[in-house]
Amino acid sequence: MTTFASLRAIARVAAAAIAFTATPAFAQAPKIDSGDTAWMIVATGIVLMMTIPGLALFYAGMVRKKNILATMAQSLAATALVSVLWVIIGYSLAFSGDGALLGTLDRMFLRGMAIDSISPLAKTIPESLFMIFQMTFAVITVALVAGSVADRMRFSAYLLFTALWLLVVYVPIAHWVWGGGFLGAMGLLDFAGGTVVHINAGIAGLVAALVVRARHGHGVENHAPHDLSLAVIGTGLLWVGWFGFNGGSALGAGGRAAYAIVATHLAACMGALTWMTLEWLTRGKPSVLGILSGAVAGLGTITPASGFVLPWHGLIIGLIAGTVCFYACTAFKRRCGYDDSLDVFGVHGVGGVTGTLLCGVFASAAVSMGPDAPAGLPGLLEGNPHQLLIQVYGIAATIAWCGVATFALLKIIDVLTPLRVSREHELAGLDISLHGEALQ
Amino acid sequence: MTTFASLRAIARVAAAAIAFTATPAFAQAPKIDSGDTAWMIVATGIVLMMTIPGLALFYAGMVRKKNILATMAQSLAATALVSVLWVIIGYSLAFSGDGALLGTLDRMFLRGMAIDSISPLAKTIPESLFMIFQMTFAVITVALVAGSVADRMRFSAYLLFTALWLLVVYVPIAHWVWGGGFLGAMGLLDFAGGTVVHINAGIAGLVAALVVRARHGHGVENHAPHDLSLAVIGTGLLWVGWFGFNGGSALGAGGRAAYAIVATHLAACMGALTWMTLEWLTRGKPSVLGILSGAVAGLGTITPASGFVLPWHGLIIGLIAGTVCFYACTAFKRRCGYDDSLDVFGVHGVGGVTGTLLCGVFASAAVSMGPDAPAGLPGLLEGNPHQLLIQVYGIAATIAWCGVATFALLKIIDVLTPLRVSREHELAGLDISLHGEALQ
Amino acid sequence: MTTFASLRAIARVAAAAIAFTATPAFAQAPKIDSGDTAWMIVATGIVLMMTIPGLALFYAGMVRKKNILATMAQSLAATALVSVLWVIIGYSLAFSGDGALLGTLDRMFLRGMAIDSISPLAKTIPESLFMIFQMTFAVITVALVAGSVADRMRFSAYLLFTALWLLVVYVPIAHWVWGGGFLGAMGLLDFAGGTVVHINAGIAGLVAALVVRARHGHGVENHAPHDLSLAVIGTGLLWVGWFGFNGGSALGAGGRAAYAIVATHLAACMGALTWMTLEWLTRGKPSVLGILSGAVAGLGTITPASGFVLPWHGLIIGLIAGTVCFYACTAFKRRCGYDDSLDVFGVHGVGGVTGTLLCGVFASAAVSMGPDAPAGLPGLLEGNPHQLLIQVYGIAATIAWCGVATFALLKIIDVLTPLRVSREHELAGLDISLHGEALQ
Amino acid sequence: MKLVSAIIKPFKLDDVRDALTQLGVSGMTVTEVKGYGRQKGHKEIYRGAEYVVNFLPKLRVDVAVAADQVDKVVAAIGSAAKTGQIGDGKIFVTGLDHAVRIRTGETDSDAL
Amino acid sequence: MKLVSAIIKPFKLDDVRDALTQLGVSGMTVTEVKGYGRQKGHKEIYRGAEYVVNFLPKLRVDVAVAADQVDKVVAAIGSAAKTGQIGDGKIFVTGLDHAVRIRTGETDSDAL
Amino acid sequence: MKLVSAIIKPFKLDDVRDALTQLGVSGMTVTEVKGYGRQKGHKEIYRGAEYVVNFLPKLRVDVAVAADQVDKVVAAIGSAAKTGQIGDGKIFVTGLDHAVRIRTGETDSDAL
Ligand SMILES: Nc1ncnc2c1ncn2[C@@H]1O[C@H](COP(=O)(O)OP(=O)(O)O)[C@@H](O)[C@H]1O
Ligand SMILES: Nc1ncnc2c1ncn2[C@@H]1O[C@H](COP(=O)(O)OP(=O)(O)O)[C@@H](O)[C@H]1O
Ligand SMILES: Nc1ncnc2c1ncn2[C@@H]1O[C@H](COP(=O)(O)OP(=O)(O)O)[C@@H](O)[C@H]1O
Repeated sequence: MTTFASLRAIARVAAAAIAFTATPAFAQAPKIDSGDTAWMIVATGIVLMMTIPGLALFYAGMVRKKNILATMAQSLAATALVSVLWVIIGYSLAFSGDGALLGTLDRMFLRGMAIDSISPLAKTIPESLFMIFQMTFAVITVALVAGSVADRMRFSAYLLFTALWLLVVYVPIAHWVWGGGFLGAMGLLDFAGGTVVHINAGIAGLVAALVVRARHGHGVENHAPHDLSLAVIGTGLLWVGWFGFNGGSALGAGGRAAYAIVATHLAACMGALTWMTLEWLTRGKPSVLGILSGAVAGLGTITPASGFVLPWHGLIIGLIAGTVCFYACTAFKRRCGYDDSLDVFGVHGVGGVTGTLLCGVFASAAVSMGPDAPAGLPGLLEGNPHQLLIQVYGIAATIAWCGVATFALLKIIDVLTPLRVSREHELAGLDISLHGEALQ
Repeated sequence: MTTFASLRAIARVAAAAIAFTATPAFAQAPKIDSGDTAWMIVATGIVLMMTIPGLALFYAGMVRKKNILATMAQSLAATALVSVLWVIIGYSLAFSGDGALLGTLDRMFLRGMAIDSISPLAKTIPESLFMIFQMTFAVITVALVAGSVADRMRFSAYLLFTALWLLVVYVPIAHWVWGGGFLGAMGLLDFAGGTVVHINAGIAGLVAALVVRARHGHGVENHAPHDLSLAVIGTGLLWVGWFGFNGGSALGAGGRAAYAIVATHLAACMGALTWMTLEWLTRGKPSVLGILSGAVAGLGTITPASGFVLPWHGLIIGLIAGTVCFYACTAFKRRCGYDDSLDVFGVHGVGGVTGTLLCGVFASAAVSMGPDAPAGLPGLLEGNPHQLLIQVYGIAATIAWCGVATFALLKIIDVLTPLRVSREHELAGLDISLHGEALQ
Repeated sequence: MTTFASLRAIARVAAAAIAFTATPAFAQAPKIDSGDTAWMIVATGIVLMMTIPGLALFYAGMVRKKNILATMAQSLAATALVSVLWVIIGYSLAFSGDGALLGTLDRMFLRGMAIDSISPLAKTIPESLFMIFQMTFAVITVALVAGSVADRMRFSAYLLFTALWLLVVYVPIAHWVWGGGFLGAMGLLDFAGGTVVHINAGIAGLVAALVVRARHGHGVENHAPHDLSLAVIGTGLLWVGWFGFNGGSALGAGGRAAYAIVATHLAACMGALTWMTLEWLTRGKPSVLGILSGAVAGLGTITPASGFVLPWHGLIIGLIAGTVCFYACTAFKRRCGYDDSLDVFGVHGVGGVTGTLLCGVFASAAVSMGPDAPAGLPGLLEGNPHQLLIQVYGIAATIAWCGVATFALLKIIDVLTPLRVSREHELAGLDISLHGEALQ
Repeated sequence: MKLVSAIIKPFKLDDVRDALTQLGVSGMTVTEVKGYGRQKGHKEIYRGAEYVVNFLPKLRVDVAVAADQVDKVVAAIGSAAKTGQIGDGKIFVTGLDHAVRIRTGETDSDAL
Repeated sequence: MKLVSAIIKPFKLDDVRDALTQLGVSGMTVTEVKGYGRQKGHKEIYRGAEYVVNFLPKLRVDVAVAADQVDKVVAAIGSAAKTGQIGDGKIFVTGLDHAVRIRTGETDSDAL
Repeated sequence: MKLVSAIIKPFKLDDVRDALTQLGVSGMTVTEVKGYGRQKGHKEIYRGAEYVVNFLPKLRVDVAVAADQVDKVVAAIGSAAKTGQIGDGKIFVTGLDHAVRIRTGETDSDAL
């Protein structure tokens, strides 16, 4: 493990990259561009669509009939709760000021964000738009976590966890990487959230699955999905929304957004084909669930790299993503025996780590070349091994803080109110027992 | 009730606002901007998506299995029928010419609308785009009404009602407020349709529910939804589409659209959290249906205010919306005993009135400041009580005309063809009896 | 049938139109415009959404419960497989170089497509964006074909067919019409894919239905859809996505895109109303399936004409589309007795031919007037009968090549691996027998 | 004791339930079934293919009753479920040797 | 009269119905059920968790017939539903005291 | 032979199945049903309308057993399905004249 000291050097080396990740246009004078704004408004909308209804459907489509509505309720409530906390304090702590560890309180309740304010982090769109675009990232990251404890977590405990985890885990890490914090300053390359979003959600999911423990009948009873067609709808919307997620992280409508979208789409396609093939070979039949899982694995894995690599790299990254995540969700998970119900760790955690590393490998200077990085940001293949080191450090920092803090939060919450429903409620189903509703 | 006379004065005071609501760019020379056009094309698409499949799903997800397809058929048919009538005559009567009560016939069949025509009401996009954007508003308003008479109205009567209501109720009111009519001229602030869309649909829904009378077994039999997951998908699409609805009403891609979208999203979130909390307290369990209803209540209520208030006002407006609509749909409705099946009145009618009033309270000059309103348009809190008076007048005018005309139309139609299916058909379900289909 | 020779003349006459179809901006210097780019990114996203989840839902909603997942799997796999092949070689063969029959290999693996490359075929957006926009067209065309052999084709054979058909049928025809090939050079007017997409898919579907033969119990057993609500969601997303499909084919955000979208929407509406009316008259009840089919018929039929005709022409074209396709899918199909499960031929084949002809009839010079076509491109009604001749030739060429090649491919594949599942698997359902999954 | 199983048209369930509660029958079990019989479903033309829907949705209502109540129950169901049109359904009566209320262990008529 | 209840594999329904109509049996009632038995479902690996699907989809076909027809009916169903593989299902025959056609009030064999 | 039909609370299925397999009962058939009885569903307030949900989801478990096994089976189901709360359900026992295993044609007790 590299020491902080030794990294100072690297930081200098990678100086050019400072604050880059989030600001494609440092030099140019801030001015709202209607085209960039048009694209970012839409990107915001479709990233919101990734969570509601996208993720709500994706997750609900993988659970049993009796838990479908409760699963959707988690995505809905997380969206509402996270958004409100984001404008109250989250955005301010994450994206105002450039402290190494945390931002300032200057933007609490959006204070001082005028109709024509522009953030130094996004020079061609209104700051209010940058704020809500980033909000949609916080929303889906928090919502992703719930998948690992599906079918058994109490709704009240979930809400409490959602609020605390956003502020204690997501907000600081978002600041570290994108808000002017130490990881961004160090030159960590994470275009749209390999560390902030996917590793973060994946590790939190794993910890939660271990703390809350396995579902009744795990590995014995049939927990097959009730209506996978919901998951197909969800995956379709996630896929399209991911264009806004990765393409929108270019913060404008130009060649880089287009490049990111092509790489993203190709990774999804190769991920799907790879998982499908491996399952066909090992299980004898390619399942729709497998195709969906592979696509999402590809999408999650390409995320950090999407705006730094060449489009066709998406093919390679998708291939690797499909392979690694397939084994993480099957052989590996079975060996370990933890019950990550919807494979938040296997897909997002493992995919996030893989993608953040591959970003350090494939990063191509030509793609990131710009006013702030005249030379562009090369990766291992272009002769910059340092970058890989920085990526490893960023991954380690994220895992460490997310793991520890998530564990602590869950233990604290468990003291205040049980994390898990009663056995009777679990058997009867969360829909009826938590929400007093059920699919007829 | 203020008299027309006394309002003359106010009209003069509010002169600056004339025609403003719909034209953010009076002064500037008309020129098509690709960024504004890009955003408005997308806004049009996602507002259409609000109705099909959004509203179709939202409504179908709240009815019993036997009526799911018939409910969807209403949204589909309304979309087709309203769109055709809109290009034939609706748009022309609503948005060409500035008569106090009605427009002209100049644009019948889009006559004279060249590929580069620009409407004085939208200076930076093609008129054909402005026309279809407004079309999607007419479509969803008409489609919303059907929810109050779900499970019992005949399809043929519904089609007849749809056509007549569009022309007799929606078109004139749209002209009054946005097309150059007397309410707009008077300075009524209605950014995206508190009066034109929500009060209009809510009042028409209430009248229809009373005229068509309650469903068989109302308040006795179990009318719980068959598959609420459809309503979750619908709400997600409505939510995202609302960005186009309110953000698109800025008619361009800039700070005001971003502001409107942030306010809109926050109102939806607070509405959802509020309704969820109140239901949790009163019923013991927070239902998914409640979360959805709260979100839609927040969205409907912020609509008229979205482009006139500060983003964080969305939090307050959402809180009020969730509270008021919750009681309107439960305690109040139960006391009154009318059968507004899917709460068109409780959510849209009540929410529309609330939002139109709150717009007059929270309107912040800074948001609307522009070429046409150099001083901006302040509300009560910024020391302009007149505005609230104008809002009250606008609400009253809308309720009066909509209420009377809707009642008259339904009575007339009932003479031509029964509004309601037979008891046998109602029990057997509308899907099989009206459309000869059913979910298996 | 006109001879190639005699057509030389026509070609000269229509010279002005050369390469036009795909390049609205020949003269102007290539420069990336943020507004056009914003719109085209979104158009790409929503056209992808047409296939996943749009088409997946539209098709799955029309099959029986036991085949829902398998039907969705086809759309998913086609998306992934076609996309990968497109970047490897498809795009290059279709859109690089202007050979009469096929393009070049210059763009294999996107070679030489820099972040700021611009295609001569789309002068204001990045080439990588033009490439992925065209990719989404290839994806949906291939995915459409599967509908005609739903409920009985083996997944492995389907994948093989998908890959081969893309390269042997779609890619060449796309080049002929849009990539600089002989049909475009001749002046064929096909704005968004009457020949390339709809006739192509329709003819391939018909041939496949004949080769694979009818489903067990066809015309005797009840093959009614299990859950039409899925088809409603799918149609809604297809409809909205079609704005990107036809509006995006203007390759920029301006008056022409708006015109195309209005015409598209009107055709969908009239198609739906027409089919609904005809079914009401002939069957006694208007089915939701009929409304959906009519809308899609209108959308498919307007596609080639959308950017060449006046908006209100959409009303006439939709009316004709609804009528012609209704009879093609009912009386005509019943008489012929082939089993085109989901009416790919009846809707897309017949609609595509109708629309490509009507485009030659209604084309209005004013709409296409531009740097490359100073005089615009008139159709029959504006006194240019030649155009209709060219349209006929384009249709004939497409049908001929697609018919022959599709037949040959299926016969070859059948030798390698059976096209059809066993009777037992067909009865048990494809979900469980091919994918080892099923809706519970 | 007897077990009365009635196959009825779905929309008749409320009427049947009301008729039974009139008689003081405190419970019943309802199953969704598909019925094949003389009642031929509407001739359907789906996507151009013509066929007869011959499995129609019905409900099966099972009621366990004391032997002396059977006739009353059968009569009540019969009149409540009747529309007079083909497809109204059937009532089947079979012998019931033994009944137990799981909660209490009570048996036979006490269990109903 | 007798009530014949057969538990069959779903995709055999058409064959069974045809076999019964051959015998002039004019009606039947079908219920979707889940069967547990010797036939152990395919070993499933879902999301890495391995388990056996032991409740498999089956159809239950109920046919009320006159006593003298029972053997023919049982034989017909038996051969129509047979694949020879484990899980083909069972045929159960129970006594039927009484039958009523709701529409007409006809009873017993006239009701079938 | 006898046919034991138990109406149980859905979440008790696993317990009942385990209890039966304990006894070496090799098969059963399960049907989703809706039950009406003393157990009145939760008072629901849906969209402001108040009503009682009186048809509650239950499972019907059918087990054909040899006559001498009936008591053991009934007892096993009774204790496995019991929560002691209202709505636990019923167990009905009816006579079974005849049973056939479709696959082999074996009859009666050999068929089970
Ligand atoms: N022999 C039978 N065994 C079991 N169920 C039957 C039998 N005959 C009819 N049924 C059931 O009764 C229902 C109605 O019977 P049908 O012949 O259609 O009309 P009707 O009740 O007027 O004679 C059928 O749908 C089927 O569910
Ligand atoms: N004892 C039983 N009681 C009721 N149903 C049974 C019984 N045994 C089996 N079944 C039903 O018969 C079906 C087939 O039985 P199974 O033992 O799997 O194969 P086989 O019919 O070849 O013996 C089971 O799925 C179940 O529905
Ligand atoms: N007379 C009856 N005939 C058939 N099923 C019955 C009868 N009475 C009750 N049941 C079934 O048993 C279930 C439980 O009965 P209920 O009276 O609610 O509680 P308990 O079993 O504690 O007496 C009911 O939901 C219903 O399915």
